[in-house]
Amino acid sequence: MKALLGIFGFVIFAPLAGGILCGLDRIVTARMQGRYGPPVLQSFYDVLKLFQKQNLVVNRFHGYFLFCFLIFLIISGSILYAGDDFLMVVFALTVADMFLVMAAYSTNSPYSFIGAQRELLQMLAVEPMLLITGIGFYLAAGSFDIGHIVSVGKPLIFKMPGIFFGLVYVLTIKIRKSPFDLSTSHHAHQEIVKGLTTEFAGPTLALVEIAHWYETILMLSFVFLFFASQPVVGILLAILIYFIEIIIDNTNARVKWQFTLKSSWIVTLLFGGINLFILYILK
Amino acid sequence: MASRTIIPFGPQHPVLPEPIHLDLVIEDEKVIEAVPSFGFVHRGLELLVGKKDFHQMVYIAERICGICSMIHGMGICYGIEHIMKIDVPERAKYLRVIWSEMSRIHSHLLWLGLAADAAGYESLFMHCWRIREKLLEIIEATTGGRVIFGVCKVGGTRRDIANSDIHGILITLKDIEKDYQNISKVFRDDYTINHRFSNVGFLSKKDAFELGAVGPTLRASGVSVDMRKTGYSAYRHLEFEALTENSEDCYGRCMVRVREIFQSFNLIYQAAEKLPNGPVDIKVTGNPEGEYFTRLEQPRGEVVYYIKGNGTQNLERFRARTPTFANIGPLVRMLSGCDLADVPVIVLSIDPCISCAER
Amino acid sequence: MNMNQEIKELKENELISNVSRLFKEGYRLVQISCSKSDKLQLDYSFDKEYFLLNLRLFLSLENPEVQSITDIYWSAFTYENELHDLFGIHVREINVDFKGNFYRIQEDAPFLNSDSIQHGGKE
Amino acid sequence: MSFLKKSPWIIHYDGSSCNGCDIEVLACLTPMYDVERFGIINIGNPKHADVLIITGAVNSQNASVIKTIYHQMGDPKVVLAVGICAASGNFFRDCYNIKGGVDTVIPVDIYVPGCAARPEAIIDGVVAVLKLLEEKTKK
Amino acid sequence: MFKLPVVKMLFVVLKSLFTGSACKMYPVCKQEVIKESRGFLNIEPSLCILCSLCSKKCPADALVVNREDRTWEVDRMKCITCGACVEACPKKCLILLPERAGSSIRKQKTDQFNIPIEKP
Amino acid sequence: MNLIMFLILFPLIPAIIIRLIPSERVRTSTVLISVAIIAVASIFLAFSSLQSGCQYFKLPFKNAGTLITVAEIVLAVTFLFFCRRLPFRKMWIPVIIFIQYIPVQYFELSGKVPVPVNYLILDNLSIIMALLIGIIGGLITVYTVGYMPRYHKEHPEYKDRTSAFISTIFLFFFAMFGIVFSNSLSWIYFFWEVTTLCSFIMIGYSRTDEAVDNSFRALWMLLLGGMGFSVTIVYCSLNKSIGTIELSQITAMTNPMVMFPVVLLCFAGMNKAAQFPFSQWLLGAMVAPTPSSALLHSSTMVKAGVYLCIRCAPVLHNTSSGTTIALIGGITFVVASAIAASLSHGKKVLAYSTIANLGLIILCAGVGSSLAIWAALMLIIFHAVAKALMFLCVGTVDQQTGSLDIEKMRGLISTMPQLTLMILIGIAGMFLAPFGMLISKWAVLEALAEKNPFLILTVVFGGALMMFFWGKWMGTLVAVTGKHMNKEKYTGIYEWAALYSLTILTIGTCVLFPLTAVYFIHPYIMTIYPGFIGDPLFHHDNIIMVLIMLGFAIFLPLGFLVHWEKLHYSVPDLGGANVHDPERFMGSMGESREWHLGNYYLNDIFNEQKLLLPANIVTLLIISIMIIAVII
Repeated sequence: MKALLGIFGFVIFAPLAGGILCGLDRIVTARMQGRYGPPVLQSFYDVLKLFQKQNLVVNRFHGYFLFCFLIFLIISGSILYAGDDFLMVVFALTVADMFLVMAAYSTNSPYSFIGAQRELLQMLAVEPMLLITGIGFYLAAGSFDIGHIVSVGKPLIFKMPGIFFGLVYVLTIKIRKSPFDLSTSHHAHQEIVKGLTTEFAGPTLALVEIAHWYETILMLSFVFLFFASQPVVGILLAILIYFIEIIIDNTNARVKWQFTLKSSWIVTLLFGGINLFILYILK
Repeated sequence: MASRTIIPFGPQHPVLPEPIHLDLVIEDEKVIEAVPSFGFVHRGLELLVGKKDFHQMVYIAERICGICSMIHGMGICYGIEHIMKIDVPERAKYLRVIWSEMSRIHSHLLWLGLAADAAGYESLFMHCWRIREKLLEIIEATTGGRVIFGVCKVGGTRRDIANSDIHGILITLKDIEKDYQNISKVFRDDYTINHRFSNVGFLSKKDAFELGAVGPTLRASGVSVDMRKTGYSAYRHLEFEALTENSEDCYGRCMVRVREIFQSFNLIYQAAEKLPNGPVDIKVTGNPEGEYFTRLEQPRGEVVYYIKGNGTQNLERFRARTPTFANIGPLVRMLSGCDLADVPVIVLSIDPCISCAER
Repeated sequence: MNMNQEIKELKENELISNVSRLFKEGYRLVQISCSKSDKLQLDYSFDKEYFLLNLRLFLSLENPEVQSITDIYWSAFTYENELHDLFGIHVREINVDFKGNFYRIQEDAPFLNSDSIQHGGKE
Repeated sequence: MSFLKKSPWIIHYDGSSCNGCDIEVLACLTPMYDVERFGIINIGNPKHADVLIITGAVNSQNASVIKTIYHQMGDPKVVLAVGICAASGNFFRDCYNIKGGVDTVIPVDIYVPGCAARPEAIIDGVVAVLKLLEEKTKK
Repeated sequence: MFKLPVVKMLFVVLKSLFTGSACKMYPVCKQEVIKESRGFLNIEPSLCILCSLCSKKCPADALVVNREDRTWEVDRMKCITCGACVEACPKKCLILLPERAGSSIRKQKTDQFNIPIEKP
Repeated sequence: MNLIMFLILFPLIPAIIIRLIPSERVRTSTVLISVAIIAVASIFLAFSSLQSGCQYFKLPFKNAGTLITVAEIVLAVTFLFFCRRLPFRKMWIPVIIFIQYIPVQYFELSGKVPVPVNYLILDNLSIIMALLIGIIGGLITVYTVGYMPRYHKEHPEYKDRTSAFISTIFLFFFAMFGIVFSNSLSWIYFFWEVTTLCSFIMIGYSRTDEAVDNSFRALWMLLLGGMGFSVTIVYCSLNKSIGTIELSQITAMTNPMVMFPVVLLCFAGMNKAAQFPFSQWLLGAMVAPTPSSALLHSSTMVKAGVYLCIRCAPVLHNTSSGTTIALIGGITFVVASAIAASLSHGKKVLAYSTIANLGLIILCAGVGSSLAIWAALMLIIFHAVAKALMFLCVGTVDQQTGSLDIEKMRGLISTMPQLTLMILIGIAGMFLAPFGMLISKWAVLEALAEKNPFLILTVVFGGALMMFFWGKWMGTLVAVTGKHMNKEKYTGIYEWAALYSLTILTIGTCVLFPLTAVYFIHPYIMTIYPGFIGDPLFHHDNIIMVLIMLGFAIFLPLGFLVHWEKLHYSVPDLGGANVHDPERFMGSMGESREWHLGNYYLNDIFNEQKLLLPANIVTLLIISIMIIAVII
């Protein structure tokens, strides 16, 4: 029952929270750039507008793939909020991302193709760290079950600071922020136009936006898990982490894929690996 | 087992404010071959000499390019004055220097912003342009236009800066310079900027010279060529050095521009200090007859105008060889072997002004 | 100021030897331009330490043709393609030959057909 | 209720302009003018864009590009011609390679005058566009 | 590897976050008018003598002077506000104002002025 | 018992029939009937003895040992016969044969080898393997019947020896059934060498220089593995504290002396499973016709290797040797995945992915805990099914388009929709949640999490790389190029039959994996680890989640059938440089030019040449150290 409640809450409230968070993000970003910025609800306006636009497609496959992308992202979040296996969350997330990549591939257009390649590279960069996070939770909390991880008395951050750092590092990739917004970015001043979303227009693009909200909330939930024993602090810290991501976004240029891949793997190996080692010894 | 990707890059492309097209052949994001294409902005305005008289040609020359408009206008005036042996009043010369240095600052700030944007550094882009806007206000207050200056005319300048205003302008400029100081440090030291600019678009000193690169592109490869050193207008009375960098890459080109902005501020201060009193223009009678190659230093580099008059109201030939045009050869050379992500950075590193290049 | 410039008239067959001599002496290619009067006047401008040296050639209006200097100055292809597109000058052996598609103008050689100015206006 | 006017995404294409208007269009995005207040993003991709901003006149080569971009945009869409080159071709209309204003290839909804058009003028144009967009969606 | 002044941008960014935006808020606030700005060509019809020097000097052919109808027209969609006409006008009846012309849905936006016959 | 003997010996009958009667009709019908019989027999075997735990069988007749010895000698002579035309500088290959056969034969003939009591074993592991061999191998054989004539039509330069090929396949079945049901090391050794012989014949099928080269490389590498057996047998005979050559007894011992033979057996297993540094033979096997690759990679040959390692797993559990073996598996997993990421040749990618997956299985075997074995068995099942499907699909694509290059498969979904869907299912089965491999990977991670965090690093990085290259491939397939020309119609009935069956099997194994786990795997693990109480994955709603995802994955494709209203078709964004043909753009030189897309292969980082040598050296070092350490 509790699990159902969690799933229900996630499906309903995650896009709302994610949308407002994105709106705030845009205001804060604008202020950091000396601009005034859009209204808070701008993200919702954007998505609603996209639903009113013509559904312009190259072929009818990518709409389907994007729909799957959204579904699996929701499934991934639902597993998390139902308190199930952490690894399963990551795997479902991978499936979701894979559908996004396939959607971009299926359009068979140069820019979205390169975007898809880069998205694959980003997944390559991110996935080890996410799995290591799961294993870290297992070693620190004794279970892969999120329900169990949440119920551990002390904040897990003290046991796994290295993994936390690694996760925050790759979080930048996942929530598509500079310096790692390789495959697509919100403001498309990029060498590959809009990357893998180049060919998505109108309602299909709206799906991507909504999925992005879900993804943001999901990623911040990962952060939250480190502070799960103090929910209020956890939420505040998750928001703080998001704020830090915004700052990083605004103080870094976009780097190249080589750097993204190498640095995130090194961080994963170094911080994640060493942290795992210590956890293993302590156990 | 890499496989090739052949894609078009532009003409409509978000990182390129102006249309330029490249056929890119890439392999794992490594550019194997890049063939540029032109003509999206080609208007053919050099032929307008047949329709417009030489006074009107000044307006047209200013609209070769909106960013370099001041020096385009100045170049054609300078050439015609030379042919007609007009001696421009000293004050006009100093005013021209002040405005052309302002135009250099605004152009370089614009470039810095665009380069940051091409590297995906949106906030830096915004801050560069925020500072630039302040300067544009001064430009507008003194010339009447934000981007098209429209102050040069044959025989002097069209407007004067009142001596009483100069003090206020200098104070504002110093404010701007202070503000800019922070930004320049970001360009100099920021890690990701270094990552994106260093060792990208390598152009050796020898190549740069032989391929006929001009302006910051040439100077970043360690060749000290700055047409202002020929001493046109009031430059002969001012102290400055041609700035060079030895890193021979995009970072060097960026640093040359970063430092030139300070130099330009300095030149404006010097010129304002030395600004003589007197008229700003003299009356021009008669028509030009003869030919002259004018060479000036634009923000983007050396510009060459060939002006040929035949004694009528209309010039016989007006040709502008703009810096971007000269930098296309080096650009093609730089592009081979770079990463796809570097393409916009490299293209921007020559500060392309396509409407200049194609006229 | 005129000391900074010099114009040297050449015959067509002297061009390559002169250009390669200048290349060896360390001149930088500044520009190649053309203007049309009763003949086509080609200017090859070179620079060395702020001294501008122009090599000037005259070509006839009928089937103008000139040898490319891209073997010496690699980047001269831009100028030479421009000459081809705007003036209809056939430049032999350009290293990067756009074959008349440098500017992709609808009419051929607008500068050569001087009357194109008159019907140029399109309201 | 039309959300189009709350979030018009623009694509900017530089025809044969002198850059003057282009940098002013860009300046609109920057701190002093910041059109993101109206939800405007320079999206740079015709498939996502609602407003096509064209500066400069049309020449024989970029006519097809402008047409392509226009046709790749999804309905409803509007075209904003910025600067007098985009309206009439300026004095370049006498040049051999210029076809004339933007309306020679695609229908234009709003013209913004100026050489170069001031950012304020462009913002005025954008505001006019927002009204027009609402009318277009109602149809 | 990481140079310390990576903090520089942080400083710039945080400063602008807390000092508020540099935005002029144009349509909400009124535009600040710089009086030297070349924005809008205007005529004092009473002074005009229909000499049509202005239209001859105009590089953009934006001005049409019709002596028969006694009208002076400017096409705002052609005028480049360069000021050539202002300089050419013998009667100093043309003036460049700092305001600017508004946008229009038509390609031509002609302002026509009738020139009164009466001359002082 | 009789059923086992039947399964082992029956394949010899069709092998001989097909070899002797060259008629194509006889061949086809023989194949179909035999395959049906084998499949039915193995299924029947499975159902009859699934719940009966581990059973051992003695032989009803006495002279079985002698029989095998004679057979081994015949085999050795056959090997030498094949080596007769070798150039002098390759004469060390026969030397290997001598070195490994002479001691064993000496010991066996002189009666020093202990005589095993139980010659045959039947437990759930054998049953799983038998099912894989019987069903998947059978389907591949059916495919072969349709494939070979077309193969020869395409390659008229090769001599048509289809009969020999198919009879070799049946010989292969004979050997494989022999391996999985034998309990005596000398028997396994014999069957082991038969598989070597079969793969040698298959690889050299086309008799081109390359094929012959590769076949000899396979021969010596595999013989090197066989050496592990001969030494083991000799050691077990000499060492009185072991004193048996029964595999079940050896793996049940707690005697530290047993470590040496077990490590040697694992060495043989890793060799056959093409782990680094012995991976080259499997790659060389690519020259053979596709069915043989499918056979080698999916259900037979390489699976024999991992089968042996899993048999040894209980001994390896919690030992340093086990960890070392796991490490080799882990290194193989990462490096092979990395190399696969840098390749575009379809079959090579498949080969490296096989090596990588086998590495994962070896890793599990090396860890040897109950959950690890659970994962290993799951991996074996899913890998066999999906890999067979992939190979057959790719072979079909190759026949229709004439290319194995992944790049050339761009837009295959437009030209070959059914086949593409099958490949997609195959690929999804290889790595994507909620399909099979993912469940196994999950289990691997959970198994390693409590055992060894270092090996986990290899798994997570290897897994990410695996996702990268499969993702690339999937994407390439689904790109819709708009060229609608159905190229599938030339595929024959046998091929379709095999492909559809395998597709259904792939999905079926995924959907039914809880049943597989409960009825096949748990009983087996309980025989080794009596304390095993079902696997920890089954708590909470994990199964439900997986099944929900699976449901989505299977039923969402129906979305294709729904025709979306109000779609407006447009052309790709080419930066405004579009021309009328959407496949072309306006190039720089003023001519329209075709745009072209090619995947990334990250050659700077992952490079076959760059990675192979260090990986081989490192693994070779590790193996040497391990063996030396065990001896000491």
